[in-house]
Amino acid sequence: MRTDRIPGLAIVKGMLFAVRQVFRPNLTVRYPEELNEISPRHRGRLILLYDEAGTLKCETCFQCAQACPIECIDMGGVDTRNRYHVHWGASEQYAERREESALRRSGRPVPDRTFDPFEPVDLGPLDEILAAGKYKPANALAMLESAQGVYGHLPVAALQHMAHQTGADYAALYGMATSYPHLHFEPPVGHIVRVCRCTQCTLLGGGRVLAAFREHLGTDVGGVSPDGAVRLDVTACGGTSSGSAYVEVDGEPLPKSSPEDAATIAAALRANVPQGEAA
Amino acid sequence: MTTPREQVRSLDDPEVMVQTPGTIYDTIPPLTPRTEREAEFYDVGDGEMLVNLGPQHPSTHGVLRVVLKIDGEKIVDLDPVMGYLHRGVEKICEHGDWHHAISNTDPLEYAASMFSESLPVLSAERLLELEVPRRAEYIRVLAWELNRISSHALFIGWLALDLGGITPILYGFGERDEIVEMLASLTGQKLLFNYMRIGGVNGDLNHDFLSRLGDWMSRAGARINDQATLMNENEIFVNRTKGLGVVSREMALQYGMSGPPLRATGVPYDVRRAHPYSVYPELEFDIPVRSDGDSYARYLLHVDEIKQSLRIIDQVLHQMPDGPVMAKLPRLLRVPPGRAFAALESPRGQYAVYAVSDGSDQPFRFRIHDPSFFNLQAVVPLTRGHLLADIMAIMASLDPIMGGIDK
Amino acid sequence: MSLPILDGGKDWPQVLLARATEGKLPDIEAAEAKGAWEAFRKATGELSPEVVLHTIAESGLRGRGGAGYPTGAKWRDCVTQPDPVHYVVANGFEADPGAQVDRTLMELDPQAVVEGTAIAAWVVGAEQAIIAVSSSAPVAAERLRVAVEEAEARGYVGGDADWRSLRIEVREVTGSFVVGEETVLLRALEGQRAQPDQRPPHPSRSGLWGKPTVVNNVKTLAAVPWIVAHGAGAYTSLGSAETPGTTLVQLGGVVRKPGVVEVPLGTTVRQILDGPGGSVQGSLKAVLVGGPTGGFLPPDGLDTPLTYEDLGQAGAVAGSGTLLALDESACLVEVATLMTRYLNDNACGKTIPCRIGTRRLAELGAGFCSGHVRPRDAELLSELAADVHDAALCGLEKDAANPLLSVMRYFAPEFEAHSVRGECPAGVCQPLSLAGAASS
Amino acid sequence: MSAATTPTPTPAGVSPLGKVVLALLAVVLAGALAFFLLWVTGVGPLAVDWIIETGDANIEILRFIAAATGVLLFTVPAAFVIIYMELKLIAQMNLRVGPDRTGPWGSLASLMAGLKVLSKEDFTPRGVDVPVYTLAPAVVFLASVMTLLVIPFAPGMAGYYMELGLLYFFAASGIGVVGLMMAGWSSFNKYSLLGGIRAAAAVISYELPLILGTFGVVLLAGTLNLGQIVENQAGWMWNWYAFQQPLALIIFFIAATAEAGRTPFDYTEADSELVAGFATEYSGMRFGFFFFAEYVNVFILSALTVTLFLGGYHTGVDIDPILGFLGVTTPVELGNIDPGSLGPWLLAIPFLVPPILVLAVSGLIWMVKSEWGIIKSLVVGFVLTNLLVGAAVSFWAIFSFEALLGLLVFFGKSFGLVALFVLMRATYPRVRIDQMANFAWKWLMPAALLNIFVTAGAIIIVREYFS
Repeated sequence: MRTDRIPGLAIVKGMLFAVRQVFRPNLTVRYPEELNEISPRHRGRLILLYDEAGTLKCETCFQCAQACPIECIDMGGVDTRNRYHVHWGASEQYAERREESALRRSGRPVPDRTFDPFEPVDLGPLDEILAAGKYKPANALAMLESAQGVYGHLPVAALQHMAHQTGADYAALYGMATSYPHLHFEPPVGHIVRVCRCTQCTLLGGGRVLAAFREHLGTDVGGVSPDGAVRLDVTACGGTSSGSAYVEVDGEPLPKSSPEDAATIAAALRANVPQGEAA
Repeated sequence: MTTPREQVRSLDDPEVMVQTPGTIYDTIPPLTPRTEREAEFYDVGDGEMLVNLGPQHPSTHGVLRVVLKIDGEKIVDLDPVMGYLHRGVEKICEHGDWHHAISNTDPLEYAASMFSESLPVLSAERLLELEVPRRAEYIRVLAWELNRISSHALFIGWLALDLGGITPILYGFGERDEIVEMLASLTGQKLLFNYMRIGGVNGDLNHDFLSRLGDWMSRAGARINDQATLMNENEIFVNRTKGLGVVSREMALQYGMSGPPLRATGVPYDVRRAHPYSVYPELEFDIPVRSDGDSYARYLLHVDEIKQSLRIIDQVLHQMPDGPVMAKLPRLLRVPPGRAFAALESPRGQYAVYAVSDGSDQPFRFRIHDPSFFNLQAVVPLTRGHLLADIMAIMASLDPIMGGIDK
Repeated sequence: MSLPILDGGKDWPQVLLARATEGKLPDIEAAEAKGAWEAFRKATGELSPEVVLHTIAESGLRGRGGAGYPTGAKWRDCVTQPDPVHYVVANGFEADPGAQVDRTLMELDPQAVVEGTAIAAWVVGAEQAIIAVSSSAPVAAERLRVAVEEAEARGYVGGDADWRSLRIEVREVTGSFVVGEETVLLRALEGQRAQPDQRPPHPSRSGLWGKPTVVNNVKTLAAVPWIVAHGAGAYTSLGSAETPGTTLVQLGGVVRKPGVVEVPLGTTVRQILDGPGGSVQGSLKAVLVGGPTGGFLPPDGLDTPLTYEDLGQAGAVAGSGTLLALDESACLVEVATLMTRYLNDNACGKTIPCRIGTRRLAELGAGFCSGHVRPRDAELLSELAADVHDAALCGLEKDAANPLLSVMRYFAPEFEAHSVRGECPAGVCQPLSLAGAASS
Repeated sequence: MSAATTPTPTPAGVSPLGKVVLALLAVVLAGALAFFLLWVTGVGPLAVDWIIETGDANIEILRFIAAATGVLLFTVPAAFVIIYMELKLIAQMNLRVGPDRTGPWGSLASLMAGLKVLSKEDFTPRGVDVPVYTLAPAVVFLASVMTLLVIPFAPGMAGYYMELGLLYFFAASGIGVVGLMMAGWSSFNKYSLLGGIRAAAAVISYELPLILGTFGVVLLAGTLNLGQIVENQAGWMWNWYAFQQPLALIIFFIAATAEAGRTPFDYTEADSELVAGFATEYSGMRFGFFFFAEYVNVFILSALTVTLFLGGYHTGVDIDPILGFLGVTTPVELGNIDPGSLGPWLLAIPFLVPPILVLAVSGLIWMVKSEWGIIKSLVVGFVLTNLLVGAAVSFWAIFSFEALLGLLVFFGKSFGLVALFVLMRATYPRVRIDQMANFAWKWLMPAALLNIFVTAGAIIIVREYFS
């Protein structure tokens, strides 16, 4: 034992020092009562980011939101087919996220139509449909179809009401509706143009006719033109088309179809001129 | 010549089969030894026993396994096994662009990530011959030195904890938390800062950071002095570390050690002085050096270095110029082809990178030189013949970080 | 809207369309006169379910839905399940908009389909059977319902005795192309989101509502009564060795006589085109076999017999059983791209490679059409196609890349024409503005 | 469910409290009935006589059994108190708060730890020598508990006044180490083997100085009976053997820390080297036994030090002269102080003593809980003092004043020493095993022998020349 100085002195000094520490204020932050204030530059918060090119890094495909066990993922935005998706999951993950849209708070101008105030809809008939479906999410498809039968389309208010009543998550219902082409979200339209996309019609130039319609109606297949006049949809000719692609406008098939005809028809329909004169 | 794959004998080979459990001394005999050193290590004499220290062990500073051949308490021989934390960071860096390399090298030295993340930054700037604004240089030095103090505070706490004292580690963490909270207000993160950018830093000093720095400077290093009073003269601590794991000058240089373990043997090598980078030449600070090279000297060295870092921080705060914190960079950064070796002095030694660029936006090769990789290798000669409890003291004093070693 | 029935070759047997009476609404008396429900009476009367299952297995009957899984094995797998509740689903949902093969069969001989379903349910011990029909074929659905009512009237099904208490229900399903897939159809019938499930477990183990379910194409079930009536040996003598029996094929495109014809498996594409099809008007450029997920065969490839294996090697697929003859006026690259774009629009989006992969394939194809071609595009296309194929969760994704791949395989010069010389041999391609593809 | 009929509050079954009351009622009725029957048939009185008679016959055994159960029951709460004290003290020294969630100021933390350990599954790993493995914790725990039997807590209140009390003490505590080695050997794990062997090495090198250290006291006291040793230390503080045997105290204390495996020498379960030493493979209540045994050991060794060196339950203040000064003439036997004889001072007691006590207690609370503010600590202090005084007075009423005072003093000293152990744990690193061994042989043993010679010599000289 090195004893160039009194052997025990340093140890005793250490012990006295430790005893003195007892009376100094302790450093612990008692978590639930006292909160450590987070610096403004804190990077731990889940906020949607844009990549360098300015496009959304996320396609709001919902897979992560549905997979999240504690439903803490709060997401909203527009998908590649320009259809808005809705919010999902509890947003009280961070105490200060009381407001509805994390995106609006993140200061990024993202069209968030879902949270535009949707006009109320008479929910009477919907309640009967729900009662018929015994409020079971398993019969969601049947209920959605009958709801569309009643309202002509699936209004947001109806979907919200159905979500609350059946307990199914709003996004699940919304996702269900988007996976069936015959269910629509846009209000019923005046005119419907249906183009056959079978291989026979494609061979006869169906692709170019459809492209022309897309261009002039300003929407993709299954969508409605911005002014809400015309819906572009799909039909099946069963391989009987001959000469040119099979196109139906408001139910009656066109004798022949070509990209130029498509342009004129689209323009006419949008101008809401009865189909007769346009042909 | 049978490849190693064929040498592996299947488990139902009777010779490899585990004898009936219950006898404490049976061990699964290793594969047929590949090298003669392994052969000599694995034939266990009578009275000797093979013990696994790690990979899941309370005091191996990360995931390191050391196979000890012990005779009672005495360590006859040891064979460290590393690679448990290996993720192939160098290869990953080749697939991301230079900006990705920053966040890839962040977790290498996780106790002081400001240094390991500066590797791609310094090497890219050297290849680009980019002139970094002076204010950014000063902010970098400030961030480095703060991180160095927090890392040293951790080191002292770990050393005491490995020797059994449970109070110094708390004081260490008290000091470290204050510094790390401060850096969080500057960089946004507490452990892996991701603050350095090629051409500067991520954000300028803000009021929140400066106010915290101000009131911390007033009682800077107070808690580390608390640790020192508890440990410096404490006979038990001194006995456990004095004269233990003595590293001679030649051995240190031969093993390529750097940082405190090297300076404890009397070699005054510090990258900030030997190959000056950033604005270090304009700052006065001296390099603490000790001569007896044992664990105790290494511990005292860390305490001295903290004082020097405080001096540097003082000077930096006074000389901080104004101006931008980021240089102008093209959106798609293509680093001109060429090779660059950039080194900096991390709390554990010389952290360096040999970066090769082929002109595209992705580094062609990103060879990382990690100091603890070389320092830890000294453990084998140092602990041979000592007792089981010494391996902790020696390893703790060499302050290895497994993240950096395994890369 | 319905195509004419062509009469097959000289010695081609008539199994499915034996009772195809043109025009007149087939009622049960006429059908019974021609032998309908006789196999059912014979099976339930004299034979035991095990014997019938054995005959079906012996007959080598394979599913006509496109995968070609042996029907006997599928039924046996379902029978052996401990769960008492079983279902039978007849898949009449013809996904390919350009095909009306199943619709023709259901409209002309609904009794065969109902009888086949009844026999299947009897063998498998199912209390309930569903015949799923696409909502775009209301006539077929109506006729099937009539057939079911007549069968109930006859007491074959719908009674209260144990095995006769089978209830057959005809359900009209609406959905996109992917709903034709086995598991997706089950989800649709359950009213869930139309997305495929991981297989195994195959529907024969856990299908509708998680119960063991036998899902067969209507063409497969329609052949069952004939096999039970004529015995397994008679069926194996028809068609080729490893795929006995016949199937319905629809001819279209530039062939002289388009229509639906019953063809024994194994006959070559050339025999079908020249025989019932009345050979091709003008010069034949390629034959598309199998609808949107099928593949293009070059003129010299017409000798490939119509079996699952040979078509597979040739890069095509039985699919919806359509044969489209193309002449020089068609630009294969453009058609293949549009077919891929159609598949992408109709994909359910469950797996990333299918939702994003097919879209990128379409964009690459459009790139070729419009001439904006990057150096590694061809290589990238084949690589991406392989990835989409490997990550397939359902049939659509597995064959999504067939069109483009087969065009690259057999019509490489056409690709070079587009990419290198930037002009289209068929003079069809202008810069094709695929709405999504070009602009992103 | 129609709203028309007014829903009568049907009793939804008896409320839980009701159930408890009913049960108690049943028990009481049964007891009364049994008593009535016994009394009526005349069997009752006979049984009572028989019980009294056999009781007298072997009162010794009954007393021993009572003492043993009392001791056993006492150790567990003592261990809880010590664990809580250690958690709290070390926390304060580390500038931490320590447990403060379970119970006021986290006081139930150790109790919760005990329950948690109780509820964990004690899993027996494969390849373990099962009989030895299961017996080890029992041996360790019993060894440390048995030793409490002989320690005199208060005058007349020791488990059993044995003639060879000290010898019994060392014999019992020796078994503990055997338990450690059993645990180390049987759990088929190299680390626990090392832990077990280290425990053996420690015993060899520290048991001797521990025992030799006490020889000085034994020589002075002339007896091994702990009760007698404490009696010898009555009166003023300097009668304590500590002042006559300072070196022995130091040797004994250091050897005691090694014996208990406390911090400078806690190599048996050195967590940074041997993971958890001999207790690595134990879980659930078995680990709990080791854990309790360690803390009971600490308490016992500090109790023994107090008994041998610090005057057991004596206050160290000779009460008689003070009473004389106060005008109380008759030699006062603390038990029956005649209030009248106190004279004017009698008034002082009701007015001075309570405020002083309250201020003292609340001062203590205020120091520990600085953020509570003065008023709150005063209130809490007041409540606490009332409780303490109440408990003390009631204890006094039951036993006697000396016993009460003795007990308080004894516990004060013992827990003071335990606090010293805890303080050492907070500030010391661990000593290496070879340093520990040669420190024992090269320093403690010679010192102990020297002390024995010196004491023996002194006794002879004093007896020969002065008496």
